[in-house]
Order: sequence, then C-alpha cells, then structure tokens
Amino acid sequence: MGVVAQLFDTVEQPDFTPEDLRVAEALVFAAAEPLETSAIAARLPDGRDVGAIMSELQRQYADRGVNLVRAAGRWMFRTAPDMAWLLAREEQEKRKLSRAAIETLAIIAYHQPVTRADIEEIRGVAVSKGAIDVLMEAGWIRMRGRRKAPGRPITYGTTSAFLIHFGLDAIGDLPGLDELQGAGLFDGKLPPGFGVPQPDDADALRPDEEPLDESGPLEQAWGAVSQTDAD
Amino acid sequence: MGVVAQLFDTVEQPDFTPEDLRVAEALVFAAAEPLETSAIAARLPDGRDVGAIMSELQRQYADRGVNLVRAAGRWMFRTAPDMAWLLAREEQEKRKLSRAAIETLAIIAYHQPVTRADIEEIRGVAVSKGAIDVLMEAGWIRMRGRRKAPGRPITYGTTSAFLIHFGLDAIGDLPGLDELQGAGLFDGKLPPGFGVPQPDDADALRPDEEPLDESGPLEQAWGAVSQTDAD
Amino acid sequence: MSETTVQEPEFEADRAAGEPAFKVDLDGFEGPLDLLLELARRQKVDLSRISILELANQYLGFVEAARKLRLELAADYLVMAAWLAYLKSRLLLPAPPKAETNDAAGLADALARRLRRLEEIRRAAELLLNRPRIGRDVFARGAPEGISVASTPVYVATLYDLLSAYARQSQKHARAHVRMKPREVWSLVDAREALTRLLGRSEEWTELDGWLIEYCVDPKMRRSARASSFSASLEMAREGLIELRQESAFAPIYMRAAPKSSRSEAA
Repeated sequence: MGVVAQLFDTVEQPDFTPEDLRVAEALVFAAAEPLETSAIAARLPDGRDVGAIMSELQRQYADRGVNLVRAAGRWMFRTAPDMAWLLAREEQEKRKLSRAAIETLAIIAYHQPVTRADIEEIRGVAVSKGAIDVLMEAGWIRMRGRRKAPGRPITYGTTSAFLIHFGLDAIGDLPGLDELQGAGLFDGKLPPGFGVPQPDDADALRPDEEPLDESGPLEQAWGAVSQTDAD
Repeated sequence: MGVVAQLFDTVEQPDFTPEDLRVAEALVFAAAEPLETSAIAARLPDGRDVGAIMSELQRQYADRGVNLVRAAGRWMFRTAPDMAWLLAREEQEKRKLSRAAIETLAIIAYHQPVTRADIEEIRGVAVSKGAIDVLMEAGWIRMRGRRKAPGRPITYGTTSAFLIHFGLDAIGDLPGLDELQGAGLFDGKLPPGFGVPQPDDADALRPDEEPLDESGPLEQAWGAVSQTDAD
Repeated sequence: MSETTVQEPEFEADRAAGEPAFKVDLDGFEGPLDLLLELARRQKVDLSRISILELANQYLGFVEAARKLRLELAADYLVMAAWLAYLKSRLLLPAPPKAETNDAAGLADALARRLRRLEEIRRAAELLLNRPRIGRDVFARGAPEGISVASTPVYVATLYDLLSAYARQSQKHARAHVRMKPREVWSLVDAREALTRLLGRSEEWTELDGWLIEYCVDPKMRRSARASSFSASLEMAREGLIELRQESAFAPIYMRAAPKSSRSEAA
C-alpha cells in the first residue's frame, strides 16, 4: 500500500460499519422507487455518514454489471449502461400454424383471388379473423383488391414470400389433382366432378375485381359524402 | 505468489471472464422473474461454464445485503434473510394462512401427488374448499391430473412459484424431509408408499395418474362424438 | 372447526380422580385427530410411548364432559368417540385367542401411527413456513428493469402441411356437400338486371310487388325474388338510378327511374 493511500485511510476513517453498507444496499435494492438519502438515513443508527456509505457502495459497484446511481437526489441500482444490449433482445419464436390457418392458406393459394365468404363457402365453417391475421403477419397472403359485388369484399391472394417459404418457383407449381392423388393425400373415392383449380397469383386484377382504395359505383355516386365520412 | 497458488491458478483456469460475470449479474438483476440458467447461457459466448459463473457470483454476494440464490432451478437476487427486520412491511401479513391451509400445503408439498382424500386421511378432517382455493390463488399448488382410481379424483402438486416463494431450489430440498422419510409411517389405507413421502413435482404424471382433460373409460367409448364436437 | 358450535369456549373435562384437571378450548381444534394429538401431547412428549387406552379414556371423558355442558359436537368427533369406545373394549378384553390379540393391538398401533404422522407433517409445515419467504422476509428487486424480449414470431409450415390440409378439407367438404341440390334463388345480380330492364320501360311509379309477381312465374322463387329485388332497388336508389316511395309501413313499394336531372346532380 502506497504512502498516499495510507495517509488517505488514516485521514478518512470511515464513519460506518460493513453492516451499514449491507443495510443501505438491501434498502435501495428492495425499494420500488429511487430512495431519498434521508429515507436511508432513517433506517441507519444515528450519526452515520450516509453520504460516505453511498459513495463507498457506489465505488464497490462501479465496475460491476450493476451500478448504484443517483438521479434527482435519489438512489437506485441500475444495470450498467454498457449492458443495455442485453436487456432488449430480438428473439425469433417459431410458431406452428393452426389447422384453421393452414387450411385457409391452402384455399387462398389454390382458389385466389378469394374473399372471406369464398373461403367459408369452401371450408364449410366460419373463418376466424385470427387465421387471416396470422397469414398476413407471416407475409404469405395479401389483400389484392375488392370483389365487384355487394359489400365489395376484399379479395386475398398469395405473395412471393409464400412461394419462397414453400419452395415454389411459381404458383402454377402447386400440384394438381393427379399429383395430390399420386402423393396419397386423398384417401378413398372422390365424388364425380371433384376438381382442383388451376391457381393464378398474377398481380393484374380480374374482371370481377377492383382496386382496394378505389371507390365502387355506390361510393362514386356519393363520392363527396363518403369521403368526408371516412375522414 | 507462492508455488501452491501458482499451481492452483494453472489447474483451475476459470472458464469465464470478468465480463461474463458482469453480463450474468446484469441479466439476473434486470429480470423481473427468476432466470433460467439457459436464459443466461443464451446471452453469453458459447462454451462458457455458466455454473461456474453463477457460483462465483454467488460467492461474491454471499456476505452482502443482497444475495444471489437459486430457487426452482432459477437465479434471482434477493435481500439477505437477516435484513427481514429492515424491510418488513406492514401489509405483509394481510392474508395470514389458516392452520388448515398451512397443513394442507405441507401435505401436498411433502406427499405430492395427493388427492383431497389423502389430505383428509392425514388430517382426520374434511378439507375445506377454501383452503385449497387459497393455495391455488397464491399460485403455490396446481392440479396435476387424476388418480387412476374410482371417481378419478384430482391429484394436486406444488408449482415452481411455491419453490421460489419458499426459497427452495428443488422439491427435494424441503426442510425436514429426511426425518419425515425416516419415520416411515405406512398405513394400509393410503396408496402404497404413501407413508414415506417422496415428493415429486415433475410435470410428468406418475403411473397411477392420468391427464386432467383425458376422458375416462366411459368417454372413451363415445370418443367419436366428442371429437366431432371439438372440431 | 366451523361445524362445532361452542357456547362456552372453555370447560373442565371429566377426569378420573387423582389426575390433574385440564381445560380444553374446543374452538381451537381441527377435528378429532387434532384433539387426540393434543391429549396425547399432555400425556407424554414422546408420541411413540403413549398409552392408547389412556388416550381413549381421556377422549371419551372429554366428549362426555362436552355433552354435559350441552356442547354440540361435530359428527367427526362422535364417530371417533364411538370408534375409541370400541377400541377400548377390545383392549380391555382378557387375553383372547392369538389372532384377535393382534387385531386390537394393531388398531391401537394404527391410531398411534396416524397421530405421529400428523405430528410429523405439522413439524414439517412449521419448518416450511419459517423459511425466509419472498415478500415477507426476503425481497426481490423492487423495481426491476425487466428484460424485454421482443419475440418476432416466425411461422413455420411445410408444403406437405399445406397440401395435406387442402386435400383434407376439400375432400371432407366435397363428401359432405356435393350431393346437396343447390337452392333455387334469384340472385342480386339477376334482380338488378331485371330492375334495370324494367326501368327502361317505366317512367311512372310502379308497384314493386306487382311486377315482381308478374315476372316470377314460379311461386317457389317468390320469396327469394322479393328479397333480392328489394336489396337491389335499395342499392340502385342509393346510386341515384331510381326513386322509391312507400306510403306507410308494409304498404306497397313504388319505384320509378330517377329523372335525368337529379341523376346528373348526384354524380
């Protein structure tokens, strides 16, 4: 130990015990909010130099992963600033599609462009909003446009991300009825007239589709009004 | 440095750096819940001996006002037990456990998996629903499954929240377990081996247990119906 | 015990002469086993050496005293009393044949074991409850920053999943529905077409029902035709192509093509 340090120790005889450090440490740690120096002092024996205690604690924690910091005159422990990267971490969580979602996806892929009502008609059960949302989130389906029909329902189709994920070069590579049967995916007899459509994901809208954002004939008539409403 | 110390250092080259200690410390400190060893390992460079890192941290904090402990196999910082007087909060005992609830908890902990009838057999009185409810609400016990016995009674066991609350690393660390096992109080009325508590809170069901939701023999006969319903 | 109604919390149990009297507060007991354990504890510290016969006497005396004081005892207590009275009689019998000796002693033994087991679990419960407990003796960090794990879901499905799902549902649906005869309906498109054609002919107010029935020869189609043309007429009215008029609720609905001027205004 150097002369200066010895001198330092002699001069600055600490006004606290190791137990005081433990008490201050536990108090700040357990507190739900940053602690005032006076709140710490209140729990220590009279005459303790709280400033010196906190300085010593601060020194002990200075190089650790956790630091004792003072903000707005109050004490708190914080993780060291250089550890921030640890505390927010992107994690990719693999999720399996639900049966409803995968069936919905399959119908969209083969029958696109389809509306929600079309999917329900094919599946024979209601399509939950969740299934569509999940497929949108996965980036596998997109809203193509609107069907020119009452209610102007949205039409859905697949995306290029869909093709990439499922290793398809083009939507036409989806197997047809013969191939599906050959792969043993159908069991038993199929009813006469049963067919699998030829899928088509071309960007161009079909004759019965209109763009998403454009108003239909109904809105055209009331153009000014409906725009005000939408706003 | 002495010869022995040199030798020691050479042999026990720690498998981690001071930075690893900081990372582990910051992680456990920041986490709102006890952290799995694997969650810590995931944020450290590959090949680090997480066990050694945590032991070293535990050692460094052993005499402080805050300790590093392992509960339910997970790591957390908490105040040192001798600081209880300092931190005792008024509202702490807002809901004192009844004697019935305490005994019920102990029976579930030491004898799990147990049914309500098992608990009644040991206590000699009916188990009030309230006692079970309080323990369920505290998150300390859970329904594990059903005993394969007439009536298919529900079996209860403890949760990891139970271990964490009572500062136990594993169910085998229950206090006084050895004495209880030594007493070896067998009673023909209880399931075989019940007299000697061998608590087991593993998720896997015992041979004499079956899942909660699984149908009994009666429902199995009607399997087809319930499956259609589920669809 | 909630079932045990206690008028007087304390009373003096009937005791054999020479033995010290004691007071028992029934309110504090959790059933007959608990009471027996308390009685046993007063007898001896070591539960393995208590006299079951003496314990039975004490318990029965207790129940007797409770009755005298008109304390209402829960059924559990009375069942135990009956059982102990039976056990006592067996224990007091002069040495019976071999097999039966073991029976009475075995019953007494089983009771002693039950008491010991309750005692053990209570000791364990005490040890457990006295551990430093989170939120009572020891405290977790008061304000953890938390580790925010922003998990981005990555959905996985294979081409096989997709194809088998398609095959499964289309086959199921084909089987379930292919034989259903399609319902005969007059679609909205049909209705709109018909209305447009009709409007070309008529500048006058026309009764909707009138031409409808005229148009639909097949009576089976009438309901569908009425619904569809009503919807279509509403839509066309909104578009400004036609005007609708109805005198009162359920009265016939009249329509006519909108005058050319109002049509251009709307556009």
